[in-house]
Amino acid sequence: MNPDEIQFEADLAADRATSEPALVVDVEGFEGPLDLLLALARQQKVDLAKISILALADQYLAFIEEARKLRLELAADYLVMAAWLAYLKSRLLLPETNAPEGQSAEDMAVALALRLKRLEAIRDVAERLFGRAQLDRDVFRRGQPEPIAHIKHPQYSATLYDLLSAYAQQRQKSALAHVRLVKRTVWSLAEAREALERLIGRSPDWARLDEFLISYVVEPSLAPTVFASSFASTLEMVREGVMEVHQQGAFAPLYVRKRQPAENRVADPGGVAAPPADGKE
Amino acid sequence: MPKLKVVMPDDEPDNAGEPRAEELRLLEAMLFASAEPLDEASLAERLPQGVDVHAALLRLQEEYATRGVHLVRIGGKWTFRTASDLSWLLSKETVETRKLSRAAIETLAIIAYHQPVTRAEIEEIRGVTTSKGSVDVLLETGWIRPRGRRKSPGRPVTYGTSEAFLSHFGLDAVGDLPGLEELKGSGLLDGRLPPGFSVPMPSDDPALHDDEDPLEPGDLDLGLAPPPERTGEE
Amino acid sequence: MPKLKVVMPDDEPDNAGEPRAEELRLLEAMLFASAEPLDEASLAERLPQGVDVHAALLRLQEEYATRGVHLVRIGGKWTFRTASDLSWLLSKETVETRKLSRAAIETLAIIAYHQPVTRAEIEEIRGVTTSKGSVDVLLETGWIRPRGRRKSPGRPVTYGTSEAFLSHFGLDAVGDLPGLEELKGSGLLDGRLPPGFSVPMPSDDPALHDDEDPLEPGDLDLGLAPPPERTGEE
Repeated sequence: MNPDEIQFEADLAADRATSEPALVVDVEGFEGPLDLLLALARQQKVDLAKISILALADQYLAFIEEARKLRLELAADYLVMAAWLAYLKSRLLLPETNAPEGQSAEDMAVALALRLKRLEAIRDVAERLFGRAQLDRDVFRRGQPEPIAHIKHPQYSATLYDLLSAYAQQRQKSALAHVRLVKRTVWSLAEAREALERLIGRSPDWARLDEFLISYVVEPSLAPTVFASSFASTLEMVREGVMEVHQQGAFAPLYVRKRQPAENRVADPGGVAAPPADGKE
Repeated sequence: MPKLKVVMPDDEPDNAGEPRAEELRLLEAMLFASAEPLDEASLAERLPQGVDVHAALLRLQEEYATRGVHLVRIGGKWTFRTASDLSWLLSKETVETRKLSRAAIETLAIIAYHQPVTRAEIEEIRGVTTSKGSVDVLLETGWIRPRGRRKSPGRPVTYGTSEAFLSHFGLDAVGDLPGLEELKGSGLLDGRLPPGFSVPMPSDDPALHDDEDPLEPGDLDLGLAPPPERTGEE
Repeated sequence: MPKLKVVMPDDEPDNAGEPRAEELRLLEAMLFASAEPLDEASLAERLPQGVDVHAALLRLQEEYATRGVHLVRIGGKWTFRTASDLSWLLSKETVETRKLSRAAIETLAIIAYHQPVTRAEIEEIRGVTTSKGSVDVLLETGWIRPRGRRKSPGRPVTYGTSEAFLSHFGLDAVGDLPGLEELKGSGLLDGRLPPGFSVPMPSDDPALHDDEDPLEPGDLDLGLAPPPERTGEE
């Protein structure tokens, strides 16, 4: 390889400065042995079909030799190609006696030329492709697209059965819920007893049950339940021996008081110590 | 392409004479590609010196006046817009079938049987707070309509069913909705009902009841797309 | 004004007699509004029945041929694009697009002209190991896509170009690639090269070739550079 050629390579290398990161087999800017071969072939300035593969092989081998002298680390690809070219060269120089197996040296040379041609062709069309007007660089699309609005019209579906069963269930559920609500208006026995305890605790004298009730009952409609609960509680408390109850006669008012010690059982409102009354309000 | 000018019938027979000015091409390319409306100053910057940008824009506007795309001025800036009579082209309408929620179906059923009925009354029957959404969805279906306002504190809106309701459910009249005995007979209601339980005889007679006032003019709009204040009103 | 047209055609001072058809307005409105190319079928959907969409589009294309905006067909779909001779006018605004490396440019060209093609086949043509980076960069541009897997040992992924590729380079179809005819004529496309290089013409037909298998679900994600976490997740 003469000095001119090395100069040429250096120029080319500068051309090849690309942003391709790692992994590219890069000998002075060449992308692999085929690329190098193509560059060398271009120096012959002839149609690739008419190229002298022999001369090309020589140039390649010389280049590799030079690179090795410079102790450039060559990727295996280059060395494999060098070995193959050396082999091809020897075959081309030797008279073709009997082809060992398969391809003749001529065929191999043609195949190599074709590969170079193919690479050159694809580079050419790549250049032409990128020479086209490109979108967002040379031509532009609509800057303010008016997108197609998607209007959804909901259509609801429900069957008469859905409607009726929903209604029936709903009504039934709330009807039962109402019954529970009514129960709430009842004065519980516990409530009645608590009220009675407070009442008899306050005075040792006889007190009229209905008078006492009146002060408790705000809502007239509650009177029956208050009366009933109180009466039931009274009986219970008498049975427990904490209270006495007295009634003059059937349908007469009921009197209650705290249970007195046995000795001073005096009838206050003019009665006798009353046995548990069975009168009703 | 000489027949570009469909615009001014007699005003300007300019096809024959002067060729279409280059600045019109430049303007239309810039206006087409720009992501925003452009003002005349920035357009002028890119045009050859001495071009009357304003006049050129007016001419371009005229050229496009009969087209599917118009050149319009918005806030003093120029841009192309689809002709407003063609806006329908830019929307796609699809029908989407949706199932009514359980709450909405219950609400609808109560409105059907108990109409005219207010939202508070629906809630009382359902025993649950009826979300505003249910009523809105039902209004959207077109199956219910606001009828009037109840003559009671707060004057709540009363709802009833519409003709669309009858037609969707294949009813001749709301009176055809099954009554208590029929509901029991079909097993939809069971026997464990408290005494006095009744199912009303529904009627969608549009005539207002004695306890209803007519809706005010604004009510219908409100009913169909009610602003949030309305909730408070009821 | 349309009423008169029917009765007395010559009454109209509309240029050459024939009024500008309404479908041209409709077409230009739709095409103008959209940033993406639209196919004839979707355009036809919105036009009155019986309109010859193709003929109308050709007419519209002609009308716009001298304008600053052209109607072009890209990948079989129609779109308006600024006239390419006006790129100087608009390029000021554009951000410099990332320059592709020489290796990526060559790789793209090989994929475009030889598709469907595997990485090994690309390497065969380039005579060098193609870094994964080139393919990744191209996948990122959206111009290439993994198509399937070649039915050969190792089942390598085959690559082809996408619609975005056509759109970017303003091609109606891969058959319009520059220099394709010459390449074909010189026999450089049909390689007597390794088996698998048997496709005489590039084709981006999404239908898989006989020697292609479909991609598996995971392939696409991997090919399109998913966030690393996702890969782990699956």
